[in-house]
Amino acid sequence: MIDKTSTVQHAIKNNVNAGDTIFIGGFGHLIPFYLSHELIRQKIVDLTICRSGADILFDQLIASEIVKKIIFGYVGNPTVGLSHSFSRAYKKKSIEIEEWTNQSIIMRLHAARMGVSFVPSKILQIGDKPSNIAYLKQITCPYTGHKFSAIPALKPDIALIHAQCADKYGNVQMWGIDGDTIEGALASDKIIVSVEKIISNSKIKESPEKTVIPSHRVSNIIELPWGAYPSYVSGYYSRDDDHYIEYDATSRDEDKLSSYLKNWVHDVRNIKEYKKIIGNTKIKELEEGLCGVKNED
Amino acid sequence: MIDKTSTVQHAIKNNVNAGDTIFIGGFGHLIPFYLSHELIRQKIVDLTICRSGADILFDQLIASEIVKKIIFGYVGNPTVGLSHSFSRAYKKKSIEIEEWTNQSIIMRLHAARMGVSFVPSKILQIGDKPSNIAYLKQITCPYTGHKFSAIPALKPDIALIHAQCADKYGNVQMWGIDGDTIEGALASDKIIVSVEKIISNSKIKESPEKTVIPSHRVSNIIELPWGAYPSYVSGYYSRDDDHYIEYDATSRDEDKLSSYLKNWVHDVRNIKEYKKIIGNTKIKELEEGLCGVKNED
Amino acid sequence: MKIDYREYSPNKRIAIIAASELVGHKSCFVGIGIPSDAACLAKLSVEPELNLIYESGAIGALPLSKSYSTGSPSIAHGADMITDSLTVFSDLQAGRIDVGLLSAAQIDKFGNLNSTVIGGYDDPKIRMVGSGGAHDIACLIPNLIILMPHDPRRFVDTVDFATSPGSGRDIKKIREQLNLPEGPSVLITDKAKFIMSDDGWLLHSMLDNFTFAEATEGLPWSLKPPISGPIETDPSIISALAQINY
Amino acid sequence: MKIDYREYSPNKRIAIIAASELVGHKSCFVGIGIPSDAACLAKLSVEPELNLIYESGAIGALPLSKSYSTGSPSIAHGADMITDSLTVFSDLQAGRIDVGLLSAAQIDKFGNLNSTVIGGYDDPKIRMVGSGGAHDIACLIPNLIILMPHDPRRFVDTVDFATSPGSGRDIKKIREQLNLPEGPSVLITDKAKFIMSDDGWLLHSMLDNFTFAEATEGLPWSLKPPISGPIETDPSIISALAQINY
Repeated sequence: MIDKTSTVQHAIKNNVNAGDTIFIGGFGHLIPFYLSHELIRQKIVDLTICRSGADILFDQLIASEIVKKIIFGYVGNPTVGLSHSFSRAYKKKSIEIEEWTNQSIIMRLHAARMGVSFVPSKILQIGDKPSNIAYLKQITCPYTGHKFSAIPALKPDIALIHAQCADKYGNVQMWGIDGDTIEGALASDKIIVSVEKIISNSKIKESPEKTVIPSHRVSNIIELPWGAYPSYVSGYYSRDDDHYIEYDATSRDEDKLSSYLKNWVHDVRNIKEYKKIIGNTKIKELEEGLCGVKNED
Repeated sequence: MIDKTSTVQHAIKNNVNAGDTIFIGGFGHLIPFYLSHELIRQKIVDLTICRSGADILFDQLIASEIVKKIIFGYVGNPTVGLSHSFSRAYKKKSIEIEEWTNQSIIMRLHAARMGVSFVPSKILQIGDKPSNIAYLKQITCPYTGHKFSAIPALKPDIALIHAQCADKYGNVQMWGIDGDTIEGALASDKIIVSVEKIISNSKIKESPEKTVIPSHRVSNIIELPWGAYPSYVSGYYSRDDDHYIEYDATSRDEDKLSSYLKNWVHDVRNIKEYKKIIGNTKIKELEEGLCGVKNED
Repeated sequence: MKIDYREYSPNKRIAIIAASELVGHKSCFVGIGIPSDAACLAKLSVEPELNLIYESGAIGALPLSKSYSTGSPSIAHGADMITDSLTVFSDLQAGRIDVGLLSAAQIDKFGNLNSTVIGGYDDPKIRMVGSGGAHDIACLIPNLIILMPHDPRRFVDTVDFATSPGSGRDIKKIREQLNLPEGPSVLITDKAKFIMSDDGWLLHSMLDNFTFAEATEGLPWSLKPPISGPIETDPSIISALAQINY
Repeated sequence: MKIDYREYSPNKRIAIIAASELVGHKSCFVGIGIPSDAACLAKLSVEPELNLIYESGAIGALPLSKSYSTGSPSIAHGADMITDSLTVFSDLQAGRIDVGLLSAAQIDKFGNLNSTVIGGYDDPKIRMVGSGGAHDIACLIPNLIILMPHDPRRFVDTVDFATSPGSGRDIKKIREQLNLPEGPSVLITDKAKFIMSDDGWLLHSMLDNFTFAEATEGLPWSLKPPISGPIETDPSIISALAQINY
């Protein structure tokens, strides 16, 4: 089998092109911050980014002016507030949007994953939401005569995701909250995965039920411990809620946000430096603050 | 929370009615033999039974003349040969059939599970298969103009499945090969589950990723160790291939089959007797013959 | 037991009233914030059977500390099952989840909820987070309860954008044609409970010691006195409050 | 290395020829029996990259002992991943699996396969097991290889029932209109390899030391001498045979 391990630089450079549609994994849990920051560092532009519920990673990508369009169900800073970079870009009309709902984004990915061009759904037929999507069509069930919205497939060019572990061949293991991460990955043409830890293939075979993406679907595997910070990884470290809260104030102010991005993205040369910026105190606190979600590794 | 543990007699009596459509779980692995045999013992008739790939349990239910109709993708004795009781009933026209394919049965259950009345698929548009299903309709994608078969939802009244373990509230844990078992269970209105072992709720919460059906969907839980014999349970016992091979000769002959059913079904008063008929030698052999699929319990 | 509701913060009062509404339900689709708090409170008191279902895929958890995201560690911790969002939304669409709780930035007379924009969609004063799962829940859940802090700016005659569709005579007719459930039936504020009618919200009942003027202050809808006596709260709900840290 | 193919049983000869055909493929949809054996043999020799995918949901296994069911313990054992059948069939429909291997009771000139009935559908001489996943694979897989023991009764001009659709001029046209792949392109018996043309199967090549008469004996199709020299087998395939116990 081919060794698919790589560096974050090579994996992004060799697989992502300007203009690509990128699914970004992580639903509260397992958000691929470090891996996606590489898009900013490499200034890969005109991107369309998509997922159901998007948090501050989307805000950072938008603020970095590499995003042409977002396809989403939610974009904000959960509980804390709005995505200020998104709001600014939206008002300046410097970003295109395609606004769905969480369920419809997931069903769009699901249609692509199942290899069909649409699936029927009961949602998006009333209220003002259907008008968000000018091209949305209805379909009638040939058996019952019931009307459904036709949810069109969304097949991203590439998915960027973070998981607990993988072997070097690309068998990816994940546990804890998934949301639409696996759906989005399997819907995409290519998949790049950063993991907390690369483990042996024999370890993978000990619990094949934990494997969520098979090796033949994966383009590259990169070991990036703490790569999901400030989100969290079940079994490794907890969520830094404070970071999210502070980001609200930071992202309201474009100058402050520039400094933040310089510090947390542009100037970071490798994952060790990222961990250094997080700092030992915080690292210890988040390792201990797992809320009992135990390390099954 | 409600204690949903029950006896096999009560669970079947209280939940299954003559004329019901029943999804029967198990794909090579985890076939609910003992639980489904109770349908025969209680003589619950006019049943429609369904699943994608069906093996000798279907043959036994058909031979017992409680089945009005089968909805299936495959019915046989894998590798060994045909389902002789099915063949006989088919030729006598004493059974109705609705013959699909494995993928289309799974997609039918999936449509029901997703709460829609159909899903589009590329299959069942060429060859002689589409003519099996007189009412099968096509649908055109409103976005691409592509033609698909419209796979109608199949929503069983009840699912009978076997799993490794559950707590008394009905949180069901399963690992190893699933096939369409979970899909079929979640598609059904009611779910009855037999398990090798009832475990504590705190044990369930230790690995929530293994839970495949949440408590509020389950009607009854029954502890039936060896209830999946002669199929197998990962982590508990292996498949009795010999039993399947011998069943071929047995089921070719209606008299032999009657004795078999008397011995293995009608005369069996409880799961301990079932285990006794299997016999200690066989039990030891199958417990040791797990092929390395380890017991994670 | 006489309960002095004014002892409790507005958000806690909402959770107290909402907990009573959850009696008899087995599964509840909950979002983070007051909805999650209300469902936890019910499970700890009057409805121990209630299974909390989060759109992140966590089922059966009982988060007793503040959670920021529906995918937070506190939501995963203590879950009986962690599945994916597709499964949860599929269960929702299949009518397998009994009741849902929603909140929003704006609510109108017919229970339409807005979490998208204040102002025009293309030229908004405030661009908000969007639907998330709110539209989906409002379309699909058989029993929908809306929780809103009594902040008059958030109560309007017609929402700027109907993210999550409401109910009432006209919308119900369309819902029927589409085989969708009836939509929001109960609205809970920190002072009162309202129920949906063909003509919009009716004041159903108020917390003890709150006046009609207080319960309707600043609400733009024409409301008549409550059709029922004061809201009754099972004392176990009040006792359970102590177990929740928010 | 000179290989004496007659040393091997017919089923092993099929697996030997089929293994060569799997070179260059990364993922293979396999059923139990000769298809599984052939794929294992390829993985052990000429195509170590090949990921075996069973419809039961097991991926990455390498079953070296006889398996009776696609859900057998031997299939689960050693898997890199166990997912559900929906995922595997979805990958198939999405064109994410490279190659498939099928066998059947009957095959005809255009590669239609029958595993449903011998005789009429409503009044059959033999009622067989039905499609299983065979129809689905034949409709959807980008590269389809058919494996058939050379038993003349199983080779017919037109199958009694086309469970799994074939290819050739007319069917290919319909497949194109439906956005389906071309259908079966290769047929392997225990004596020869055939390839699909607009007009049906052509004899492509034969195993060394097998004659044209042997390779076509009892086949009802009009066949011309092979268009290519003897089938070449990488010696590693022969060496790998020893590792498989069937």
